[in-house]
Amino acid sequence: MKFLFSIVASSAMLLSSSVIAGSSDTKVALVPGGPHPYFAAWERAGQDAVKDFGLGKADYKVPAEWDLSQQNELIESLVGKGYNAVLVFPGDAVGTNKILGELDDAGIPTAALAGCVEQPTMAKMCFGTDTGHSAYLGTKQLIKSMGGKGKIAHFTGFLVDPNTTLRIKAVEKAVGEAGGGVEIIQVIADIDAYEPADEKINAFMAAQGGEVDGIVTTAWVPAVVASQALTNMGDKRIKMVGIDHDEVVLKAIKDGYVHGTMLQNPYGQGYIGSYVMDKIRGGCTFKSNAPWKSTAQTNQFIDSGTVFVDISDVDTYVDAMRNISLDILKTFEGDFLDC
Amino acid sequence: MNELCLEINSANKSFPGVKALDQANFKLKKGSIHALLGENGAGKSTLIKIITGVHKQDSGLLLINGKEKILNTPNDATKFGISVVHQERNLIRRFSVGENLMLNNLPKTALGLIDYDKIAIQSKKWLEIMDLDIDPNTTVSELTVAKMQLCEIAKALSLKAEILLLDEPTSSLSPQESENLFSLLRKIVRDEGVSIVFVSHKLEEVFNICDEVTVLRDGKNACTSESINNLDRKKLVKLMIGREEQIVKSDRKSDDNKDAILTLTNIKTELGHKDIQLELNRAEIIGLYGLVGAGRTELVKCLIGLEKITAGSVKINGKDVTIDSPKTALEKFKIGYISEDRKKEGLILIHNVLDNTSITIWSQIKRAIGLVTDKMIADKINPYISELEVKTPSIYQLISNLSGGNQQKISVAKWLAAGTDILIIDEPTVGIDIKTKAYLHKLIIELADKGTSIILISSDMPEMISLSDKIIVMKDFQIAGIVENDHSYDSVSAEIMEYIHK
Amino acid sequence: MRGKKNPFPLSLWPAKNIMKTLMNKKIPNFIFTNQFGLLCLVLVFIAIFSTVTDGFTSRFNIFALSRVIAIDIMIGLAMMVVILTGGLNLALGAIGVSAAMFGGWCMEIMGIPVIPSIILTLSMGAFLGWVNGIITVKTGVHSFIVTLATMSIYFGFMTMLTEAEAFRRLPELFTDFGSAKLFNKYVSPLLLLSVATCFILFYLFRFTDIGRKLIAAGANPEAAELSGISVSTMFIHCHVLSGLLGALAAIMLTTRIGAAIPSMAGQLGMDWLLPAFLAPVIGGTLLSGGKLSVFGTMLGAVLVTLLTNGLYLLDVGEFWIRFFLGIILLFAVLLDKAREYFTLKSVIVS
Amino acid sequence: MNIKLTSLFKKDWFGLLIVVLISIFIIATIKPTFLSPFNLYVLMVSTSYMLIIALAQMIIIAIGQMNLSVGAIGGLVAISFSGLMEVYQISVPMAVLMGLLIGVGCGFLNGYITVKSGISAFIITLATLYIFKGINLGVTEAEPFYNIPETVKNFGNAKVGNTPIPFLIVIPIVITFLMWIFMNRTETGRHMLAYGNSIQSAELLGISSSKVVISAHVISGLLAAIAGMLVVCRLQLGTPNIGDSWLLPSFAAPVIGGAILAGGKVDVIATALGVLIVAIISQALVIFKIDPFFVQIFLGLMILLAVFVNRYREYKQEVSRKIFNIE
Repeated sequence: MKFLFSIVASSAMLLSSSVIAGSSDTKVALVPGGPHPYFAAWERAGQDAVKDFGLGKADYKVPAEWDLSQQNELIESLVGKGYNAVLVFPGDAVGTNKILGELDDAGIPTAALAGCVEQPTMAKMCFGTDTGHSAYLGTKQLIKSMGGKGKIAHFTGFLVDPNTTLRIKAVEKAVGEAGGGVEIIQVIADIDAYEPADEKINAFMAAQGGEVDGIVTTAWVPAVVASQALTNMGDKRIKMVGIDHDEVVLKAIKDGYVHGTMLQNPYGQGYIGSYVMDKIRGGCTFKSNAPWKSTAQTNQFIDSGTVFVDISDVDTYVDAMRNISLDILKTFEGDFLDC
Repeated sequence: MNELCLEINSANKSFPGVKALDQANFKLKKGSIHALLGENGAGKSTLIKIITGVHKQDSGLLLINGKEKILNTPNDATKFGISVVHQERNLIRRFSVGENLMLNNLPKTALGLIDYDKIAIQSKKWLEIMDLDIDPNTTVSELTVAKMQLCEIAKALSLKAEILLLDEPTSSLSPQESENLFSLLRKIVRDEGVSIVFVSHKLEEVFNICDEVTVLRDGKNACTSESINNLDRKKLVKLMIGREEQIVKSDRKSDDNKDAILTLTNIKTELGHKDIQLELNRAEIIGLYGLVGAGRTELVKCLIGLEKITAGSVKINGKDVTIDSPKTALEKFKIGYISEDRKKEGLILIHNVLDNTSITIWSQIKRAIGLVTDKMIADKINPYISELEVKTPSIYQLISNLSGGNQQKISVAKWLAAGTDILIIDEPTVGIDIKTKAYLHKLIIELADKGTSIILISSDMPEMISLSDKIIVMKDFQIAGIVENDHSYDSVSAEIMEYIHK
Repeated sequence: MRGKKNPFPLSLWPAKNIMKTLMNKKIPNFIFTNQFGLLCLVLVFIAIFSTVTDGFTSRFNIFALSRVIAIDIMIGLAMMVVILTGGLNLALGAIGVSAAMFGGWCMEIMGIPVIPSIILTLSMGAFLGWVNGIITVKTGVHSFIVTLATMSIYFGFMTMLTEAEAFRRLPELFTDFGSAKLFNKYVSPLLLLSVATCFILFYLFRFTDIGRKLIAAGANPEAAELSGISVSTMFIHCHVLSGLLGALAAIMLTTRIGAAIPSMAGQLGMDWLLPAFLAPVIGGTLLSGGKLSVFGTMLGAVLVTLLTNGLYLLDVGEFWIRFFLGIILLFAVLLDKAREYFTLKSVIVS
Repeated sequence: MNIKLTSLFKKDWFGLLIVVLISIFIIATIKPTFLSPFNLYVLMVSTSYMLIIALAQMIIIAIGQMNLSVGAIGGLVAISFSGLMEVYQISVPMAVLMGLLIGVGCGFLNGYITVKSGISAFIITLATLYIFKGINLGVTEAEPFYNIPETVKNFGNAKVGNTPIPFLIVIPIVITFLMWIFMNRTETGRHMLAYGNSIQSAELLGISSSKVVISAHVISGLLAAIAGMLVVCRLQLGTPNIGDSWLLPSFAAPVIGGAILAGGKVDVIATALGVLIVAIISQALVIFKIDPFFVQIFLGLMILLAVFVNRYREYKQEVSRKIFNIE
């Protein structure tokens, strides 16, 4: 028993020395679906939001595993600890709605970030990359680089990830519009973790490497593993369009193994998301005629922007992302909120 | 020449509720084959356990070659040169013979790896002593039981054993194999200077090879190191079982209304029984007598459905029945079985008196939706607890806290509560104090008088003769003979002995 | 101090016993039982956490806590009934998820109304438990190995049949039950369901013949068989009951999440194994079988969930929680061995 | 000559070798790319660390126990190995050594507590599974370590000369050979098997059970550590969820290889062939585009089948011993 008491006592002191509180009492919790490199940018975005917008707190809290009940348990304990605004990457397009409803009953504003929940929902907004559109653009780029014909393979993320179904449909749509010259020979999903991705992608390359002409990856880890596989094989015949900004992918672009990558804007999502939460808690509400975009899941969608980066502008991608965020921030209050 | 290589004097050992060894002593001359005899419960197995270091004696000395030694673990015994060949073999069945022989100090090559050629050569030496011309690399599981046993003796020799203890060595050997074993034993005593403690219940073998005999009875020495030539079969048997205590003259009127409640006709079982005939009448006590390994408990276990009966018919009250499990035996035919192994098969040690006594009657006394409250149970079993004078602070007392005698009373009370028509009692008074033993005898007779038919298994001759109306003598899984019991000890015991040693 | 009455291993404290002892002022024997120790530990931790962290006693946290406790109790009970036989059920999570997905399929695709779907889900859980029981009993192989194999078989089949697609459009009546709030929004009805199940199981094991036979079969199979109990049937009953309770726990989890999701119990349903072992072992159920405590398991589950929630609130870092639970399980197991050693070693009353 | 052949047939691994050859033949005829250098390379890579994981479990099965924390030890060593190199810039050989030490430490803990407490190793290693995984998560906060030194990364992709054989498989092959020597030619190895066969007769021969159990768990921990580090080289980063999926395959391969879970009978070569069979079947599923989750069902069925076959063989022996042969 003594062992447990010592832990409790020491952590109590830790509590008092938390981050210096800003003027407003908004405490935002940024909660991803599980541990994943994409969300690393949220941590910095939260800290910048506290500095720039004077928030009480904007902390990035990660569930130990990709498991909806663990995400729910974490969110519930965070609310218990005093966080009064929650930005969440939905662990499940419908499942997460349940807890968002309960948070709303407790007067806590919530929003879906980087992935949307299906309507009807209590989430104030869905702010993220239009993943469907982004996958569509990426596939178009791939088809262009393949000269309009050939066989492609599509590697994508967890089946529980709400964006996965959007991405699969978007790739099919883009291939459909290519006039029949292009055909999807295999879709490998549920491999957004390193061990399964490594096993499945290499097995695929070994078995079907010869027949495939192009690869589109719409999830971070498969993009990294596929770029690595192509680099190892030294194969420049197979064209590939990746996603996100992992150095392995960027290096492969520079070395010419990968045609390009579709950037999303995790930093902007975290930064502007926290800003919006503070505004909502400050009493602002969304305009009835706000210029919402709509996707298959929701019609309260705000696009955090996506940009295709290839060998030409691979070194300047950081500024590209930053500019997009600043544009959105400048016009956000005017377009969307009346306070 | 004949100084003593192993000596135990005035050893005492008692277990909860019973005194297993009372001033027992044992003297083994160097280079001799010494028989250790005694019926079940005579303390023979306890003495063996002390010699082999499994148990430590409460008091008394153990001397090896004249020097006192303390054996804390079986390992110490091996170190001091005492090796044992148990009934259930101690060889590693999946290893080769050679490896088994040399396992505790395997010869190594220069690199520190096992050198199997050296093993073969070195083990060959020991195998030849035992006239075993088998290739040391064959795995043990391919050998016959006899060869396995000879390997085990070879292993004991390789461990430089001076004293070799053979526990019922011929129980699964054919007569021809036994003969081969005996000639080898004589050879190794002569050539290797080994002395042998020979434990067996087959008296003809004892006369065949042993020089001296020690007999135990009720934990005391009936005789110590008696030379074999001034003993004959009759005298030896008398030493083993001759007790002059008066036989409880039961005033059971032998009413001769013979309505057979249970009849077995030419029964064969999966375990090897052959043409078993048995007829149990109402309110009759039949005794099943036989030495260890005669197949009595096995027969009863087939009867209550634990093992399969392969041929023959079982009739209850004249009707043909098949009993497939103890559950059917109890619920359909009201047959109960009090096991000989109280601790493992009779009682649940971590549960209390209430549960253990009522385990057989829960389904009988349950009310709507299976309700069985403690109070309902207490009302049903308390009369039996008091009737049997079980000494326990409360019915919630854990069984493991009761004495051996009280535990046995509970395992009887359990079946009394169930109200069985046929009750099979297996070795009821082994390791029980004299007072409780007499009490249990009186109880068994009362039960029979009240109409319960009883099959009594016991290797305690006086108990058998005082209680049973008819005694069936079993030998090697068959019926050797049936003795009508007129309760006169000498004539009946002689007749039984006649069948046993036919 | 030999108490006047050493309680039946199962009972927390029959009412009349407490009244009697209070009257003659002797310390009730129940003080020494494991369950009382647990109760004190739970109260101590509630006191600590409510003082140290402010959010602990908030309505939202209590409600959330009540839901997690409800599900952990059910999972603990489902494993307890198999530990009773001296065995283990590794496939508990897989059975729960497969049953819940089957239920989701019934409700969403087949449009079967809620109540019949729940009954179908429970019977699917019972069936999968029955399969575990039959294989274990017929082959005599230790139930750990059988359930290790069936865990991956059940989970594999479930994922193949549903192509790992969640059933998201479940009827409102079903999903609302998960977020309904009672006692002015402090407690979830799921907790009442779990506590009710505890009482039912307490009644079964304490006051019925089947229950007593199950415990006897677990304690000493040979003695039970010879006393007219069909031990193999009893073991199969335990596995069926375990499957049933596992399915019930999965239904409660589905109402809470609002959707039947293949990954609700983690990879191969293995996330359930920690709470499933912790609650019964802490609660005093002997791992060697034959002794169980229903309320002990309940208190074990409460203690574990309380600790996890408290550590979350204390900002000790949610990542260290699994480490603490591992330590607690190790201590509980060592305690279990000491307890077993103690009961058999007690003094002989001749 | 035919004595040699018949004794060959009785060996477990001979039957398995036939199964492996036949399955390769079938798949290769249907899909020739199965034998392409790149495919063989991928096959060997996935077999490499699985082989060591199977051996880590096999040695514990040999003494009649089970080690559930194999994956957790592998994961803990993987992140410590990569973490030490990234955060503290520890040199690769030093990091490898420390990784092995952690593995040995975890193994020793498992063995020591099992022996001292007398509780079944299954329960102890279940508790240590969560303890080791807890430390892993606590240290990494579920964030992988990315920048692994180049030498380690290259080793992960390097091939032996221009053959499709990856360096990754060289270590496991050496270890398999060493394990064969250990199990069949060293005294401790034979003592472990004797202990697994029957604890009572082993102790009667003066074999100390604590020495046997602790050394078995230490070796198991060491092998798990090696497997963890190989996976880090392969994935080019140290991610906390390495080892999560190891439990089932670690049992399947030895059991397919004829190991008796009650202890006393394990076959190193047959276990290796068991790993190969699992790898070939998983690879075939990808080629024939069958649902990847079928592998789970396949592993479960194989364990049940193997256990039934062993149980039936034991039952046969038991019955023959019980019958009183009086002829």
